[in-house]
Amino acid sequence: MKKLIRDPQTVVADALAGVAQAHQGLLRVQADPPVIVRADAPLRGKVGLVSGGGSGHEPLHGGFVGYGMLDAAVPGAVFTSPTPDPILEATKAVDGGAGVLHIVKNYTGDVLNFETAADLAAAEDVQVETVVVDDDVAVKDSLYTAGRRGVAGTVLVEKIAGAAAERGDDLASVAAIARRVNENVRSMGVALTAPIVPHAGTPSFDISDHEIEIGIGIHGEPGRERIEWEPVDGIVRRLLEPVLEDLPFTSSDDVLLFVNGMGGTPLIELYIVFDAAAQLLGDRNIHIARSLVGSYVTSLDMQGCSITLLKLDDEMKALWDAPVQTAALRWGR
Amino acid sequence: MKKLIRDPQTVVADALAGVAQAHQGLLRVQADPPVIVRADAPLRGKVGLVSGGGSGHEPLHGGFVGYGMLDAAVPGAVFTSPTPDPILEATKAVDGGAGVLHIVKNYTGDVLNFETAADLAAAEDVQVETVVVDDDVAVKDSLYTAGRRGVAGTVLVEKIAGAAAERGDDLASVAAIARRVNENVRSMGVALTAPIVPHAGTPSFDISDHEIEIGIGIHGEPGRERIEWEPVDGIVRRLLEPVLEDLPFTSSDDVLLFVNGMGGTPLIELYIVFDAAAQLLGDRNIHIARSLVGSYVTSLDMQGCSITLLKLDDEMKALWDAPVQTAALRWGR
Amino acid sequence: MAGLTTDWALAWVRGSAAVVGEHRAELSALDREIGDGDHGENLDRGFKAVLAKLDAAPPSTPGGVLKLVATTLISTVGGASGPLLGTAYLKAAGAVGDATELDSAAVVALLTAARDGVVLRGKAAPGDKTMIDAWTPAVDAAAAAAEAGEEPAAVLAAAADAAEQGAVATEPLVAHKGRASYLGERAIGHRDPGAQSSALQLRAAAEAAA
Amino acid sequence: MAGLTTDWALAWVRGSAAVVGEHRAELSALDREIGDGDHGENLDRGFKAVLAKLDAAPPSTPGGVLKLVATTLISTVGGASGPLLGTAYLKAAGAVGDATELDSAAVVALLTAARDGVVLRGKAAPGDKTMIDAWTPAVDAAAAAAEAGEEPAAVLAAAADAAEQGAVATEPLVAHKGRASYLGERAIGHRDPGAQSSALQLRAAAEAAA
Ligand SMILES: Nc1ncnc2c1ncn2[C@@H]1O[C@H](COP(=O)(O)OP(=O)(O)O)[C@@H](O)[C@H]1O
Ligand SMILES: Nc1ncnc2c1ncn2[C@@H]1O[C@H](COP(=O)(O)OP(=O)(O)O)[C@@H](O)[C@H]1O
Ligand SMILES: [Mg+2]
Ligand SMILES: [Mg+2]
Ligand SMILES: [Mg+2]
Ligand SMILES: [Mg+2]
Repeated sequence: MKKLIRDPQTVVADALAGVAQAHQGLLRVQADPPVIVRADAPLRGKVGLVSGGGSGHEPLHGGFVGYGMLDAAVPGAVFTSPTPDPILEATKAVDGGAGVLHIVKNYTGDVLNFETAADLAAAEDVQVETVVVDDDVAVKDSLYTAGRRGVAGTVLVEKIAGAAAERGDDLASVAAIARRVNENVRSMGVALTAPIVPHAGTPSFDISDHEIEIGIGIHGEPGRERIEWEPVDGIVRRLLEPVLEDLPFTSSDDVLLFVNGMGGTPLIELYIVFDAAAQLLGDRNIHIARSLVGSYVTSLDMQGCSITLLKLDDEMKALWDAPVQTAALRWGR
Repeated sequence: MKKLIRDPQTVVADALAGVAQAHQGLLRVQADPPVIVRADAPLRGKVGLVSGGGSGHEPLHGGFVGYGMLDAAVPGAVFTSPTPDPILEATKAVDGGAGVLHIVKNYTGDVLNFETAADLAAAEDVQVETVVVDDDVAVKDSLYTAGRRGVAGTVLVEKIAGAAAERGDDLASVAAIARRVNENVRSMGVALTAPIVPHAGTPSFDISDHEIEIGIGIHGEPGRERIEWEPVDGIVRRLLEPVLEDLPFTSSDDVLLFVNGMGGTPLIELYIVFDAAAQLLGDRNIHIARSLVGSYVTSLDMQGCSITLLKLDDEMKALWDAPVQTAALRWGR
Repeated sequence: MAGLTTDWALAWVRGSAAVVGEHRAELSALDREIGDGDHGENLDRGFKAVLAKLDAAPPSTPGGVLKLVATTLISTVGGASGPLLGTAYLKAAGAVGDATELDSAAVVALLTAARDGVVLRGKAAPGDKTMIDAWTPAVDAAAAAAEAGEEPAAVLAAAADAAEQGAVATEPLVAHKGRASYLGERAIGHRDPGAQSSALQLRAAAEAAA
Repeated sequence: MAGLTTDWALAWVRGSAAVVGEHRAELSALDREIGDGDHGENLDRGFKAVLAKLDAAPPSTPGGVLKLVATTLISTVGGASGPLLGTAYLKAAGAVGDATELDSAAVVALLTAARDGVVLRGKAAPGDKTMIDAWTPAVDAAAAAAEAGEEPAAVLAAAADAAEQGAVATEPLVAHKGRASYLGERAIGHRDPGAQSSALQLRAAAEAAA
């Protein structure tokens, strides 16, 4: 295994040290337990937003801490949800008296650890609401699964809820808009290669030079189906159609189209995916009102992408456009 | 070869179509010949900035077109400098009467094609100045080479010169500050893997699972030296020491540290590189006054990174901090 | 008949730590097939932390040992298995209370509480291809052995045997909980890593008593 | 003795286009060793565009053909070879002017102007491991053949032979211009792609005259 790392055991700590150095003034980074907090937190009277999860998805979540988005991020070990202690610590660090919203991607581990932290926070009189993001249509949401996974849609939830908190909404309202975003966002991903987890040193799954894996998650989990590689339009159709049908998105909807890279795929390919997706949406008279292209929710060095659609209403558009100042997403400030 | 593409022959055109869709309002994208122009160009009385080069380095240069940075970008075929025609077209499209600065990475092809375009522009009474960026210390600048290559430092030249143009500097002044940045910036890169050029379909060089290539360029050219993989601190020392010695950077200098990903390397590793570099700079009492971390000057899907140092003066700091609004770099607006 | 003491509890935990360390790569490899490849790493990190705490301040009752394991796993493992196994040990600690010696009935109560703790948090049923599929047969076998008048060591041995069979029996299953549930039919043919690691811990419990 | 006509020039260019197309992958592979792997792709794109233009409006003089090749290569090839070869053809066109038949002296003038054009733009000297190392021996051999009273076809054959030898002779060299110069000693043992493609074009010129 060749990686730009010091030691598989210190990957998260070393990257956090880099984050701290690179974003002084914007962030406070605490090493043990690892927590990334907005430099000016807690903000009196503002609802605090905390998210977190396993590392290996950078810039998620630390790259979204700052004005107009998250107040704190809690990075776990690579692909492993954080434990309750740092979540509790982050929650207390950002509580400005207006309560704290936990934004949790729907994985058993994340849900359970945030749940425990929320219980502990309540015991210390911090009001916590939790929104679980589950946008991945590759997984059927049924009694017989752990439910849909939270993937790239999480960024949209964090941005829009963060803007609501920044404009002064109360905890119930911020939670409500976060849930509304989650209810209107759907994603699906494809992998061309498997990620190499540092402590494992070998790819998380074997895949040949001419196969791709459809419906993958962001942890090197195998997907729903393996097929022969095909040109981008076919791949995009396989991702976008289940997304479109699930909500469903229909003619004359205004959407945010988010093409997300998985870490090892360069931007030039993401723009090609964007073009292919835009063509399919155009065919259905769905209007791309906002867009995002880049590697924001990654799976280490995996090659591939996900496509996320969010059905926008006017309030979501305004909150999306509102100023944001984080390491990874920044405009208007 | 597995890539998210339609056809190796249409990679650049398809990606441009995606850029056009994703950044409506910010950019005008012309397909034939391919040129990306700032939506509000030409700006009366403002010096126009044009850069360009082979494709495959996204977001360079198209991602840096917008307020406070480039007025136009000219993408060539993958890894091949553009021909004079589109450069001329871009030059005329952004000339607001105050002349146009060509920012050219130092490769024989880029220099010759921009030279021809500048001659043609002069024949049409557009005043053109050219700044050639050559920040890569892996290549000796001597009579016996094509000179140092232009690599990641180009982004810093474009940002700072772009801010100078935006505040109203005249052509000579914008060219002068661009040259001053170039004189104070140095870079060096490492590859863990080779890029796969779409039309070739195979890696540009063979490299084993435990070797890395030091001193590479951004076109899949082999580097100066191949060594066994080693932990990040050793790799960073091999990149940073030649950079430090070349200018030289010395104790109590204020610098901008830019850790750039090559396209296939995830952000988590870039932050680890940043940490390692910051430690080395700290040891030498060199102060990181500004920083940039991300994949901005890529080499398709190559894994690896480059480290760029710019010695800052107060004017460069102010111009770096000035508002910028492009697809890939955005703050203050 | 002598009941199981704090020494047994300490030996169990040290045994679990040793066996998880030995099988770390194997557990992660199982998790790579149908999950995200970190299960061995997660548990190993947790049990190493447990050992460090045990050495620092060894508790004086079996319940104290179990509580220390619980809190340490919860605060160091993360993922799904951290809170689930942590809750198992926490409820087990609650079940044995301040007792200094555990008879067969107490061992059954311990195991039952542990299993119920996992169900409480994870809501999995038998056959969902989770660690429950090791714990539930273990509890049943332990109860039957205790009923039959077996000593604690034999009760635990029966539990360990049943847990191992339970882990093997997860192989043909489709998963309904945890990450493996994302895979649908593709999970068939792979053993659940959490069931496997639970069987290892129960075997360690039996060997500590033997 | 009959001089070379427009038909020869057209046949040359079509021959170059064919041979560049055939050797596209090979030229890019040479470029992959010591450059960036696009040389075959670049020239093929250029000569394909030349063919399209030739078909649309075939010029009526050898100079007209050469000028069309020049402007088309400049506007479609890009990279280093586009402006360099483009200038070569442009200067060659200038050297033959409006002539409708080229004798041996004119052929030598054509080749000399082409070579000088490359030097003017690229500033390479012989031995720098560039296309100059094919063009310069070609010019010298052509001049010697013309001096010896050979016909244009023989002059071109001599040029092509010398260019091929020149291309082979780049193999042991360290490069001082172009991308290969970044490699230092690592360029040794590899043939320069531009020298190779130049030799292919000169062979096409000779065959068109044969
Ligand atoms: N809802 C659940 N109930 C019981 N056990 C579960 C549940 N979800 C997951 N598990 C167990 O957790 C194991 C995975 O643990 P681990 O890999 O450490 O966590 P993660 O899945 O978060 O990576 C699975 O093999 C399974 O036995
Ligand atoms: N300064 C120069 N003078 C003459 N020929 C040169 C010079 N620089 C490069 N070349 C030629 O150009 C060839 C490379 O062309 P090509 O691969 O198409 O362009 P690029 O190097 O821009 O990718 C080299 O093999 C060499 O023969
Ligand atoms: Mg995990
Ligand atoms: Mg090239
Ligand atoms: Mg796991
Ligand atoms: Mg080349």
